Amino acid sequence: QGDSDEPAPAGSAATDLTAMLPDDVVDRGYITVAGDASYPPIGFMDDDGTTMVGLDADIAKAIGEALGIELRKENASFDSIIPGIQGGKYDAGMSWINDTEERRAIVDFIDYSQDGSSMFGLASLAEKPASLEELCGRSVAVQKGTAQQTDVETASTACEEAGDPAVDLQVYPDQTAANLAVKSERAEVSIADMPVAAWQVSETDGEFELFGEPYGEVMHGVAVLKGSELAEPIARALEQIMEDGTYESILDEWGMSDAAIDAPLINGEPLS
Amino acid sequence: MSTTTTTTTTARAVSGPMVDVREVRKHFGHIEVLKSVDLAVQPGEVCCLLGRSGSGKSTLLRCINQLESIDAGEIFVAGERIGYEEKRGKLHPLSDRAVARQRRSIGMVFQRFNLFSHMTALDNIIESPTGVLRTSRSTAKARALELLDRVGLADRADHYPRQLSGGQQQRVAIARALAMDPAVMLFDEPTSALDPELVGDVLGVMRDLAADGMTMVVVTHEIGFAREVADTVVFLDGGEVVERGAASEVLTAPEHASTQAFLSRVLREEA
Amino acid sequence: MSTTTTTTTTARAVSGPMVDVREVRKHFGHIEVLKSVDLAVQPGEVCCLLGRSGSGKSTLLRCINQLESIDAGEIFVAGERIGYEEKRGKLHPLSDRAVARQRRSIGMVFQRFNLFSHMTALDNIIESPTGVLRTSRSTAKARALELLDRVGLADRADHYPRQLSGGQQQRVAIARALAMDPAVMLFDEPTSALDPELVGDVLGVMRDLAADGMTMVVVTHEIGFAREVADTVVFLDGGEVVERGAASEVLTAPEHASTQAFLSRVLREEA
Amino acid sequence: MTTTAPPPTRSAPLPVARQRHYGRWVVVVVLVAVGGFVTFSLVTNPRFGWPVVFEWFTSERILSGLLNTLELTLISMVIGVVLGGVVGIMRLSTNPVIAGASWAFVWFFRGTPVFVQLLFWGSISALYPVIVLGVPFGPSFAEFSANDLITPFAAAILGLGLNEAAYMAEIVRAGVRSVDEGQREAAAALGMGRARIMWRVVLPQAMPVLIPPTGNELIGLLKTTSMVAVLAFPELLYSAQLIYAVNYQTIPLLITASLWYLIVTSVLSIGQYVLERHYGRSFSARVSRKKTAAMIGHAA
Amino acid sequence: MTTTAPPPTRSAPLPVARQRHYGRWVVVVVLVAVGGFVTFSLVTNPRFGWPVVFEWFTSERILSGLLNTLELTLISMVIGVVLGGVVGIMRLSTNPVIAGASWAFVWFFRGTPVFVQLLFWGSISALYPVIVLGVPFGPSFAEFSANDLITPFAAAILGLGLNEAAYMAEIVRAGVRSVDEGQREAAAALGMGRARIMWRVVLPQAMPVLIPPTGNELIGLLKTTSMVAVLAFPELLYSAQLIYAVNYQTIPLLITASLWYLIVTSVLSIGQYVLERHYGRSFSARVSRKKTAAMIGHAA
Ligand SMILES: Nc1ncnc2c1ncn2[C@@H]1O[C@H](COP(=O)(O)OP(=O)(O)OP(=O)(O)O)[C@@H](O)[C@H]1O
Ligand SMILES: Nc1ncnc2c1ncn2[C@@H]1O[C@H](COP(=O)(O)OP(=O)(O)OP(=O)(O)O)[C@@H](O)[C@H]1O
Ligand SMILES: [Mg+2]
Ligand SMILES: [Mg+2]
Repeated sequence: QGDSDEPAPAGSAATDLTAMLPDDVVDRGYITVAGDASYPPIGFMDDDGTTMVGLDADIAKAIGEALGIELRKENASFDSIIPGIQGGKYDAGMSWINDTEERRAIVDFIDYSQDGSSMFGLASLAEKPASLEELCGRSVAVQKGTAQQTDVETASTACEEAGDPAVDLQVYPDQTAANLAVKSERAEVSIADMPVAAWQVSETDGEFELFGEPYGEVMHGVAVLKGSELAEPIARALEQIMEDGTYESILDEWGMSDAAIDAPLINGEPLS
Repeated sequence: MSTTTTTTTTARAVSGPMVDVREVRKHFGHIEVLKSVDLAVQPGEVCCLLGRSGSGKSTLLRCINQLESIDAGEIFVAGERIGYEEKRGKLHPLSDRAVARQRRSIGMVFQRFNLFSHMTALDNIIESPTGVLRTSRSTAKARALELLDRVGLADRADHYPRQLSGGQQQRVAIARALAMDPAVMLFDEPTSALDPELVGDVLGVMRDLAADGMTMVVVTHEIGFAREVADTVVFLDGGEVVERGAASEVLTAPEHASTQAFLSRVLREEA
Repeated sequence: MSTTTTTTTTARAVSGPMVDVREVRKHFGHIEVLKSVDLAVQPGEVCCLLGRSGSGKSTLLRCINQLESIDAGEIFVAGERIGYEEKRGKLHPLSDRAVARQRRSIGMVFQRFNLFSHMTALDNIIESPTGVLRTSRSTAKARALELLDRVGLADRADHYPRQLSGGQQQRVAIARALAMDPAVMLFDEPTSALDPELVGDVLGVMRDLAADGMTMVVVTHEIGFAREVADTVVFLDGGEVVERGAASEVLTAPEHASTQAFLSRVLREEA
Repeated sequence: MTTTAPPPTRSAPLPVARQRHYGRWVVVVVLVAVGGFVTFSLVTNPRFGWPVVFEWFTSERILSGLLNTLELTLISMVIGVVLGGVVGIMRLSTNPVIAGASWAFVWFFRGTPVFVQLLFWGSISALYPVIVLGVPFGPSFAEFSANDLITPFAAAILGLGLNEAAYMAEIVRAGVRSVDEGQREAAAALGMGRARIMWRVVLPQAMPVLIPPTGNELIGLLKTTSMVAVLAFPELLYSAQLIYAVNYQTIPLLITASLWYLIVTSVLSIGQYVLERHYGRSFSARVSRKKTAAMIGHAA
Repeated sequence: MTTTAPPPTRSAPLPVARQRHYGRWVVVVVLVAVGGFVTFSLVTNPRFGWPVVFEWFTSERILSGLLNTLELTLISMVIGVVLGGVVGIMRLSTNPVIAGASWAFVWFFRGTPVFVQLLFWGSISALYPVIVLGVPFGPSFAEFSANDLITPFAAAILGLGLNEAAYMAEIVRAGVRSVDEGQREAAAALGMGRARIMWRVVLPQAMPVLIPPTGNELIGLLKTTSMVAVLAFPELLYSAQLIYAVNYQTIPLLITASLWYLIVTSVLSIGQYVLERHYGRSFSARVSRKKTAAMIGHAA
C-alpha cells in the first residue's frame, strides 16, 4: 500500500494510510507525541512558550500530513516519555530517542535518523580530548539515562583496565544542567547527540567548541508501545515523506543532512 | 454600681429541689474524688460549698453541668434527669445535642472567667442567645445591655476582655451566664483569681443576684460572703460531705474537726 | 516551718541609707509614671510601698534593680551608684557586665514567682551562685539546702516548680534570691498571686527575714503584714509619694485623702 | 558590691557621658561592609547578565509562568487548608479509627517526597488505566480513563494539595490545642454544640497560632510548585528553564525567576505581617500587658 | 428545660443502656473500606512491581544513596540550627543594622527557591571564578579557585544549610519570644549576663516550642535533599532515578525510594515524639494541671 514509485496525490495517499490506523485513533482525530522541549534543535519551545518546535516537530508534522491525522507534540521531561507511553498517556514519543535493546523491551521504534555523539566543551580548555579513549582522568558531564552515559561508563572501565585513572563521570538530570557544569568548569567535557552539541556550539558565539569527530552512529526512532498498531502506519508515512523529498528538505533546513537514512526501519528491521 | 433594673431571675416553679444530687461517685484513675455525695438545693436557695483545695468542690459543680461524667448516682436539675433519658425502663446516655440543651438552663461561672477573648463584652453575652436559642440579634442585644447595666458595666459593652480588669471580666462572665436565663447558677471560686481590690464588685453582683431569688451553688473561700449571703453551707473534705446546715450555724459553730481547722485557718489569714 | 538555723542576713555595715532613691523620674511614652520620687531605706529597715494599681510601685522597684532605666535622678544601693560610674567628672553608663554585677547584691522577688520552670527547686537556687559567683557546687548546694530549710521546704529540693503550690514556689523564689547574699531584698506583691490559704506561709518567711535584720522594700496589699512588720510605710499615688512615715502612724491615722480612701477600701474587702 | 563611703550628699547631678558599644559596632561595620560588597559585586559583575534579566523580566512567557505558579499555589493552598482542617480536627477525635486514619494520612503524605507524589499522580494511568467510581469490592457506577480525569494540571493540584493538607493538618491540630480548655468549657456550659464551639470559639482564637506557620506554608508552597516541572507544566521556574534550554542564558534567567519569587514572597510576607498584627492586637495578652494595666489603672 | 413533675423519689437506680454513635460509625466504616481497598489494590495490582521493589530495596546503589541523603540532611541541619540560632537571636537585637541584616538574610533565603540556590552555589565559578579572601575594597590575603573551594558536596551543604538557616531563624525567634519575659527578668535580677540568660534560662524553656517545628524542618530537609540531583550528587531519590532512567522500572524504583523516606521519616517522627514528651513532661503546665492540683492538694 502506498508503495508506488510516483508520489501519489496527497489526498489519496492520506486516505490510504488513514485506513491503516486503529479506528479509535481515527475517531479521536489526533495522535499525542511526547518530546522533551529542552533539547534544541530537536525539540524546544517556540517564543510563545507553548508551541513545541524543532526538527522533531517538523518531521511529526510531515508524518501527520501523510497520515491524514494530526500529530500533537506534547512537552514531557525526557525520562517521563517512555513511562508515559507505558501508561497510555502518550501514543508515541519523539525526542531523538536512541533505539536501544533495553528500550525495545517496552516500546517499538520506527527509526528515522542516524548519527553519532559529539564531545564538546569550553573553547578555552587546554587539552581537548578527541576521542572516548582520551577521557581517562578527565571530568565529563552527561544527561542521565542517555546513551552517552553508557558510553562514558564503558570508556571509564576500559581506562581502569588499562591502568589509567577512571573518568570522573557526572550525571545530570538534564542537558542544561550538564551544560552549566561545563560552563562553570566543574566538568571539562560534555557529550551529547551530534546535532544538539553542534547547535549549542553555534548558538554560544565561540564559547563552546566541538572536540574531535562524532563517534558511535546510532539509530533514533519514534517510540510506540510494544506491539502497537501505530508502528506500521507511521513507518509507511515516513517512507512516503522520504520518497517525496519532504524528509530531506526538513533535515536540510536544520543543517542535519548527515543524519538522514534511506528508508525507515522498525526496530532496526526494514519494512516488509 | 449594681442597679437592679429588672428582676427576671426569680425562682422557677419547681416542686422539690432545683438541684438534686444523689449518691454521686466520681473517680479519676485510682483516686475517688467524690464518694457518694448528696446535695439538694431548693429553688431560690443560695448554697455555699466550702472545703480545702482538692476536696472535690469543682468536680461536683462540673458533674452537675456535665463537664465531667459521673460514675454512679443520679443528678436532677429542675426536675429533669441530667445526662440520661429513660426509655423502656432503661437509661440511655443523652446525645451531644441533648446534653447541650440541658446545659442551657445551668449557668456556670469559672474561676478564670473564660470570656471569649476574641469578642467584646457584648458579643460574649449575645453569642449564645443568638447562636443557640436563635433569639433575634436586637432582642439579645437589648437584654445584654440590660444585664451589663445590672453588673455595673453598661459603659464597657465594646471592650475586649483584655481591656477589662479581672473583676470586670468576671462580672461580664456572670452576665453572659444570665443571658441564657438559667434555672440555677453555679459559681466556682469566682473571686479567687482577683486582686483583693476587685473582689468586692463581683461579690456585690452575686449578692444582688441572691437577693433577686436566683438559685445558686457557690464554691468560695470568702467566708464573709458565705456568712452574709448563703442560706446553707456544705463542707466537703476528701470527696465527702462532712458537715452541712444553715450558714449561720455551721460557720459560727462547726462540729466536725476538719471544718473547724479549715475555718480557723481561713479566718486567721483574713485578719 | 521557719527554722532560723543561721543568721547570715544581717544588716551590712553601711553608713547612710542602704537604698537611696533621689528625685527619680521615669516615663513610658507620654505617661510620667514616676514624678521625682525620693526614697531612703536604712540598713535593716523594712519599708512597705503601698498604693493603688498603676501608681508606679512596681516601676520604682524595677528602677532600683535596673530592670527599667531611669530618665532623671540618682539611685544608690549600699553606697554605690546604680547604673552609672563616675569617670573624669562625667557619668558613664555601666556596661552590661557591670550592671549584672550590681544586680547580684539586690535580691528581687516577683509577683508571679518566675522560678525557672525547667529546673528543680534546688537547681533554681544554685544556678546563680555556681554560674555567676563561681561558688563550688557542693558549697552552693549545702547553702541552698540550708535556705530551703529556712523557708520550710527542705523536703522539696527535687521538685519542679509545677509540682509546687504557688506559695511553695514563692518561698523557693525567696530562697533563690537569698542565695546571692543580697544587701537588700525587693518584693513586688509577693502574695497577690496566691490562693488565700497559701499567703500565710510566704508572709511567715518574710517576717522571719525581717526579724533577722534584712533590709527590705516590700510592695504589698497585705495591710495586716505591713502593720505588723514594716518600720516605715510609703504611699505612692500617680507616681508621687503622697505620704510616708512610721508604719504605726500612717496606717492608723493617714493624713492624705487618697491614702485614706485606699486604706478604707482595702480594709473593707478584708472584713 | 563593697560598701564604700556614703554616697555624696545632695549635689548638682553630674553630666552623663554617651555610652559606647564597641563590640556591637564592629559587628555593624562588618555587616555593612559585606552588604555593600555583595551589592557592588551584583551590580558590576557582568556575568549576572542584568540586561538579559531586564529583557525577560516582563516577557510574556515568564509572566504566564508566574500566573500559572500563582494559580497552582492558590488552588493547592485552598485544598490544603480545607482538607488539612478536616484531617487536623479528625486527629483530635476520641474515636481511634478516625484519629488513626488522620494519623496515617499525615504520616504518608509527609513521609514521601512531593516529587514522587506528583509523579505518581502524573503517571496514575500507568497504575490504574481506568478509574472506577463505585463501592470498594461492590458495584461500580461509572468508569473514566485515568488520563482524561487526571490532566497534568489536575495531577499537579492533587499532588500539591494533598501534600499541603498533611502539613496543614499538623498546624491546625497544634493551633486547636493551643486554645485554652477553659474557652471550650465555657462555651459548652453555655449550651453550644460541638461544631459551633469549634467555629465560633476555638478556631478564631487559634488564629494567632495558625497564621505564622500557615504563612510559612504558603511561601513554601509557592516554591514547591516548581516541582510540577516534572509534569511538564510550565510554571515560573520551568518556564525560565525552557527558555535557557534554548538560549543558554542560564544564570540571568534563574535570576529573573528568583526576582519574581522574591517579589511574591515579599507581598505574601507583608500580608502575613498585617494579619499577624491584626490578630495579635485583639488577642495577645503578653504584648499589651502593660498597656492593659494602664487602662485598668486609670479606669479603676 | 421545662420544669416537669418532681423527680422520682429515691428508688433502685435504672439500668444503663449502651450509647450508640451512628454518624460516627458511618465515617469509621467508610475509612476502613477505603483503607482496605487501598491496601488490597497495592498488593494485587501487578503494576506496582513489588518483586522489583524488593530486588532493589537493599541494593548497594540505593543504600549508598540513602547514606548520602542522611549525611547531607545531618550536616545541613547542623548548619541550619547553628546559623539559624545566631540569625534568629540577631533578629531580636535592638540595633537596627544587626536586626536588619538578619531580616535581609531571612528574606532572601526564604524568598528564592532552593533549586536556584543550589544551582547558584554549584555554578559559582561561572560567576566568580576566583574567590579572594580579604577585606572588601581592601587588600586580599589569599586566592582560591572557586571550584576547588566549593566542591559539589560543599555546594549542596551550602545551599541546603543556608536555606535551612533562614527557616530555623524564624523558628528560633518565635521560640525565644515564647518564653515568658518574667524568666529573663528573674535571671537578670540574679545577676546573670546576657549570654548566660540565653543559654541557661531562655533556650531550654523554648524547647517545647522549638522542637515540633524543628522536627518538621528536619523531615522537610530530608526530602529537600533530593534537589541536589541538579549538582549530579546521587542521593536517595536521584539514585533511584538514575536506575530507572536505564531500566524503565520507574514506579517500582520510586516506591523503593519512597519506602526508605517513609522509614526514615517515621524514625525521626518517633524521635520528635519522644523529645516532645520529654520536654512536655517537665514543662507543660496545661497538660498536667490536674495532676499538679492533686499533688498540691495532698501535700498541703
Ligand atoms: N513597660 C511599660 N510600658 C508602658 N507603660 C508601662 C510600662 N510599665 C508600666 N507602665 C505603666 O506605668 C504605670 C505604673 O505601673 P506599675 O506597674 O509601676 O504600677 P503598680 O503600682 O505596680 O500597679 P499594680 O498594683 O497594678 O502592680 C501604669 O500606668 C502602667 O500601665
Ligand atoms: N481531670 C482530672 N484528672 C485527674 N485528677 C483530677 C481531675 N480533676 C480533678 N482531679 C483531682 O480531683 C481532686 C478534686 O479536685 P477539685 O478540682 O474538684 O478540687 P477543689 O475542691 O475544687 O480544689 P480547689 O480548691 O483547688 O479548686 C483533686 O485531687 C484533683 O487533683
Ligand atoms: Mg476547684
Ligand atoms: Mg505592680
